[in-house]
Amino acid sequence: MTTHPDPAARTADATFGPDLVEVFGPSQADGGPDLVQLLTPEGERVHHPDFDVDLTPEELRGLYRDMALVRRLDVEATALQRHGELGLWAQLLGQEAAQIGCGRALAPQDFVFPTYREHGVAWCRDVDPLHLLGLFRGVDHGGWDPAAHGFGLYTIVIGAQTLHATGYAMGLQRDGVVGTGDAARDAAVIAHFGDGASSQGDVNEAFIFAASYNAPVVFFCQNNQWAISEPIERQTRIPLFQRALGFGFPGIRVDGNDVLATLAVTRAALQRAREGQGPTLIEAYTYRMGAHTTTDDPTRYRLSSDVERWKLKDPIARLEVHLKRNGLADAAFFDDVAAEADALGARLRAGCTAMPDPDPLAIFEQVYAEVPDELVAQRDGYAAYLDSFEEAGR
Amino acid sequence: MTTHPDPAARTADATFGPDLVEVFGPSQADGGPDLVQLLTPEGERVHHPDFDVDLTPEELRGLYRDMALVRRLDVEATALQRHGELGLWAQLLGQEAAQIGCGRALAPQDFVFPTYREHGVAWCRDVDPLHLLGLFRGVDHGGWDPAAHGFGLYTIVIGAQTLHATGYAMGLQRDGVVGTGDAARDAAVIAHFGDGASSQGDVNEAFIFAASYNAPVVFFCQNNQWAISEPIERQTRIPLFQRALGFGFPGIRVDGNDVLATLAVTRAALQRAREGQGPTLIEAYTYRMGAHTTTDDPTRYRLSSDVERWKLKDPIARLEVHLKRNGLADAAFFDDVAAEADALGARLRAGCTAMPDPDPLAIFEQVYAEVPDELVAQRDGYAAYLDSFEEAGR
Amino acid sequence: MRLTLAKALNAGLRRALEDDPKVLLMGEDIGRLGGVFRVTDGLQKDFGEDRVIDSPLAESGIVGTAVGLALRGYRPVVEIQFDGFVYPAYDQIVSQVAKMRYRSRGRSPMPMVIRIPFGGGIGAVEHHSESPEAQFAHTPGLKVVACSNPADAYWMIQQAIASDDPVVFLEPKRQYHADKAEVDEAATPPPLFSSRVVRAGSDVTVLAYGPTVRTALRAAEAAAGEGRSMEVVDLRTLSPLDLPPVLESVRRTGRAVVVHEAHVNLGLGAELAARITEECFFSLEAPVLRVGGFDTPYPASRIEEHFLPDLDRLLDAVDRSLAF
Amino acid sequence: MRLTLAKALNAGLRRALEDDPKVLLMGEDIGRLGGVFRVTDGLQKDFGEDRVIDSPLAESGIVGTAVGLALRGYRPVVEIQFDGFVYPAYDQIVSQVAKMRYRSRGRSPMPMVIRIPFGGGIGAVEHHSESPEAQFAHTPGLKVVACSNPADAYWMIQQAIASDDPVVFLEPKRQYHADKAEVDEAATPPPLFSSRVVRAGSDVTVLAYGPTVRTALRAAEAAAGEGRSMEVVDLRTLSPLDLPPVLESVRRTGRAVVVHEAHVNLGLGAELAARITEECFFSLEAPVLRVGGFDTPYPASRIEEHFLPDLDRLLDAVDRSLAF
Ligand SMILES: Cc1ncc(C[n+]2csc(CCOP(=O)(O)OP(=O)(O)O)c2C)c(N)n1
Ligand SMILES: Cc1ncc(C[n+]2csc(CCOP(=O)(O)OP(=O)(O)O)c2C)c(N)n1
Ligand SMILES: [Mg+2]
Ligand SMILES: [Mg+2]
Repeated sequence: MTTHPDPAARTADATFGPDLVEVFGPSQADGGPDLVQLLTPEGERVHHPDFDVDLTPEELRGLYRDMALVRRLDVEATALQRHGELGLWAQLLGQEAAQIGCGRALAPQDFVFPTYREHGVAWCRDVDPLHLLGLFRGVDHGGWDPAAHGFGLYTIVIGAQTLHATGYAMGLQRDGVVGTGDAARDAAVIAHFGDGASSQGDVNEAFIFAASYNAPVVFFCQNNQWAISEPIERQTRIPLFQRALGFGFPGIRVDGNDVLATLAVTRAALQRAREGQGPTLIEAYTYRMGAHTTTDDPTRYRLSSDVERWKLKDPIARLEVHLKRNGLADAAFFDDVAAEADALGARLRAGCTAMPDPDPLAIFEQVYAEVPDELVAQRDGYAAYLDSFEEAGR
Repeated sequence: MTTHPDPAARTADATFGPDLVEVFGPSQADGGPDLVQLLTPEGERVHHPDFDVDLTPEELRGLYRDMALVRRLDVEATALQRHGELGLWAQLLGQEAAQIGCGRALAPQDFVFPTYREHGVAWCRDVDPLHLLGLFRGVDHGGWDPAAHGFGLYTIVIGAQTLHATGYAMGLQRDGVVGTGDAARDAAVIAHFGDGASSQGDVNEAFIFAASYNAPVVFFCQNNQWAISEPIERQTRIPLFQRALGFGFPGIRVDGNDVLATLAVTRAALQRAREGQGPTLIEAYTYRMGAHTTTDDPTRYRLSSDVERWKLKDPIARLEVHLKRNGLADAAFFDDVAAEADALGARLRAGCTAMPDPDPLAIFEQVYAEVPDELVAQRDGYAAYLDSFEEAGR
Repeated sequence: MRLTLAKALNAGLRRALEDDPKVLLMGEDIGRLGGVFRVTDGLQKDFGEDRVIDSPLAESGIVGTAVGLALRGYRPVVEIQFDGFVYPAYDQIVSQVAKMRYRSRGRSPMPMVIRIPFGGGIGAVEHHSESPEAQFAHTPGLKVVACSNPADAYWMIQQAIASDDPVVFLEPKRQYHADKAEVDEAATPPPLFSSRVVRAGSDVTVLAYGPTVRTALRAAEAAAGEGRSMEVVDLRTLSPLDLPPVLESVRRTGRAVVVHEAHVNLGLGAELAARITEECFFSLEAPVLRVGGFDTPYPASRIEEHFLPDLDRLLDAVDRSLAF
Repeated sequence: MRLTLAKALNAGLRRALEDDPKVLLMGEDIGRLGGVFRVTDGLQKDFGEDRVIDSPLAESGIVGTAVGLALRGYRPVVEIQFDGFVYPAYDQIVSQVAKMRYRSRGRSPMPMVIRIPFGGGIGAVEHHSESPEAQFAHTPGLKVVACSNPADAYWMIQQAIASDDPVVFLEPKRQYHADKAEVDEAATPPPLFSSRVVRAGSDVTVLAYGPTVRTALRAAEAAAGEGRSMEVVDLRTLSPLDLPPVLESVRRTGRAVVVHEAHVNLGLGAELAARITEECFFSLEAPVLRVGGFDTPYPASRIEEHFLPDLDRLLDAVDRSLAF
């Protein structure tokens, strides 16, 4: 008879290294020491050893304008939903800097795969906000042309688009537009996703494929601290940007309420990708100031004091202070932007309420390139059925 | 008009830190500096600062015996497949130390979720090898009782079982058998998977759930360098055990051809789990000496020189040398094991060929706890149909 | 007590949690928030985080860990937030949940309930209005039921949880917060896997489930005014089908129309048509007709009412059946 | 040239790769190894690693990245190693691949082929013998075809790749390396989405596809000897169905039997029965009968021949139909 080792026997000195939460800090640690920041919540311009941007006053004003206008867009859309003009709206309130910083880092030839909340990035890609409203109104699933704008359709099934982004990036490699050194030609892809999405298999598979093929894709995670009612701690116990470590590519945490830092970091990551150096994960550390969507009630699961705390880090206010304090924008500029926002609001209200319902027979369109006879018959049958009502109604 | 930042503008000093492949080394680096080893390929006992085992000669001989017998099991099964007695066989050749080291680290109250290749672990859990043969012969999908052996059914859909393991571990937490300090009570779970499986969404989701709930589960990855024809580089560019880093729990690479090191590391990781310290990822660095399965032809995708190189690291040979060189086992012992292996072989051959085909009506059994009338009717109909042939045949 | 369908489910879940300590609820946002439809409202507060478990955002993870919990002896009740989000868990459901008992020769039962709010008509964005039932009903090892009213919801959810087989439990989300109905906690409910004639009639049998039961009842009301007598069967169980009451009815009326929101092609109506024709071939005065979602993806919500089978389309089919 | 089904597919893929530089193959082990069934043998060597892509072991990843490649203008041909491993990719297939054209109003076409070796009878372990076609056929936006012989395989794979719609392409794995048949590279193939009468007959119409076509032909041969004349239709396309030849045949014979390996409940036979009955109500002498895999999980391989519809079970159904 042989004896087997005693399973309960234990080596006193067994160690698996330090607790990683101690090493990396907890996921929800407020920004943390690794946070890249160029503009403090107080509007002070600070410097970072690795990342910086050098923008003209005009460019800075441009970023302010972008953020102010998309916030207005968001406010209008929320109001339109309250008035029954939209079925739903996913607010970006508080995430303007993350989205504009990211959006303005893009080159025309880059391609963006958004979630359902990237209204600010859509803005940077010249997607008419009315198309966004149309989607949430329910007139279509996205009225813009992805190829024309380099901006994919909104994706609601969490995480699915990160794989599409990776595949598209593999396509760029095959098209020979990566690492050629020609700045007008080299292209990269951005995949947006949220902190909650980081738990989906698809997102992790996207990391694996991107690393395996060294695909030119930037994974841009807006960690707004919440996945509906679930806090970031439910998805990860260490800061999310560290997730990339284990997949063998760099991860970085940027202050997502700082448009300059987000711009700097995203720009550099995109450039890395375009040059053929492969994927990067950016965690834009930010906060969802509003509800998850207009149907959500965040008072059920979070403290208003948290929201108050984050108000002090408002992304627009800090750039406004910076511009004013440094004499980079005058009152006329702010008045102009406010007027522009009012005009945008008016345009959205008018455009949205005027949006007609689609033709019922649109149900049958674009299911296939080559439409099967059976579906033609279904369509024709329904058309005749509708006609029968009209006739009856006469 | 506002100007937008020039997307091609780039900050010279942007850095995302060092190339992680340089930091961690490439995935396929031969073992690497982080490899925990206690017995060299030459059979020399070495020491490791963090992990060790202190085994009696009897225990060492027990490990040798286990490995020798499961190798024999594997050889017999392969031969039985060649003779048409099995439909397929997934060989463990070369992975004996990883499996026995792991299997002998288990406490009776622990639970194992295997892939389709853990014949060595099954052995340690007292699963009759004939059940394994039965599965590959096609008489059932696994004839053992998972609960009785603390050993789940083989799982063929890659990665699925890692989530089951995590859920089971969450069950242990709810049962209050984690971290009580009672060694006979505290329990943990092992989830087996391969290097290829590490790319599946399910496996990564299992990491996330395990980390999120701090579940008592040890993820035991046998990196045998190949997923059928795909080399480890296709799945990861850095060593696989580092994957755990990004999920916030420890990962460790152990010499999977070293039964002592595997035992030491697994034992410690299980103990961590039982004590309530959460999940660990173990990468047992090993090599699939045989084909993927008996239908595979590895000459199509790998060099025989690689296989030759790994032969020098044979897990059984090194323990044999160690035992012999240190006078821990005499010739009689080896003769006994050889005889035992012969007896095992004979038993398996006889048992396998004698295995009857199941009753055709077993098709209809255990689909449901409460069998729907429709299915009863299908069953009865088929029974009558079969009878009609018998009658016709009379 | 008079309850909405959502509240009835909540009460049923509460009772199941009380009755059996092995019952666990799992899902996204089901704890603190009480679920996006509030079906689990208050349950985490009363039963704790260990029994009402907010999960990471990963459906395969939820179902896969639920499998492990079931193997450990628990009875997990999983919530999928919306129908369109069940597909990431599809592999775990059809290859693991459905097959576990079979492959283990009964040694590893899989008592699990997968709750799915299903169907359209709520003005939602993409992926929030799907009807995935046929795919699950096609999968042996799973059982599939759909409730259509508060009283059934209350009892059926408890019965599903008590079942030792895995049950896909479909909840007509459109009716979560619609009319209240009386739920008698002292009643003796019919068996879970049984269909029920909810309105007697003699000219044509209409088979409905979930959200279309109400449509069918309204259609029957309207038809009655015009002298056509529709019998309405609430199928309740989609897999297994409970055919006897269906066949009995069709043999009487000679005509059947099936109505569901799922695509017609290979929807439940296909199986019902095939079975009814097989069993009642000589009683049928007309082929079994099907009214359902068209064979297109679910459209944008502003025209979803055209996609969904409504009272008029159902009556039209009834007329066509009668005209045969 | 005389080719096996696997070699015919290989030749068809080769020609597609030659004809269109946008065609890519993706999958597990398809490169160096040439696929576990050798269907892609030699293609990576000739077309390079950028066009014949060995992927990480993750089906959702494969299909999901293929979606991205298609959005970039490529025409990905994805191999799923075995039928039972398509489910991890199910979400990407039904929610993304199937819907991309629709949701983008035609702006983002999704020309993708998903090749799946399907069906049983090869003595395999679990999850290697599934017949998942009904689930895909139920999904609008996808097209589903099944080849049954080398010549069709050669042409159909090329036609599927040339199609601007996503096609689930089912290959009867049991016949990969079975009999060779003549493949005429200069022939003009019938359209992809067409069914074909492969044996004329007058007493009963048998509808088959993929692996059961051969069973049906053999049964017809056997039946002929006993004086029963079976017409056999190889459906070839499962979604859309090509009903005209089917209906024409059934109107003539008055009887139909559908045979497939998939579970009977909600299998293709259900839809065919429903449609045929709807369209040929007054021509039918008997209800459409269905022969298929039982409504149980796929059993252990030693008894799989009992699960699979064989010549005898088909003939038995034909007899029952004729006896009606
Ligand atoms: C696969 C899937 N599961 C569930 C949902 C429902 N859902 C929509 S948004 C959301 C939370 C997402 O959180 P996060 O990824 O952090 O993004 P955020 O909404 O905060 O921007 C959930 C659970 C979904 N859309 N898709
Ligand atoms: C989901 C899924 N996809 C594909 C397969 C086919 N398959 C079986 S084993 C295998 C390779 C597994 O490699 P690895 O995880 O390294 O384990 P190993 O076989 O080397 O032990 C593949 C692709 C499968 N079983 N399941
Ligand atoms: Mg979030
Ligand atoms: Mg391997």
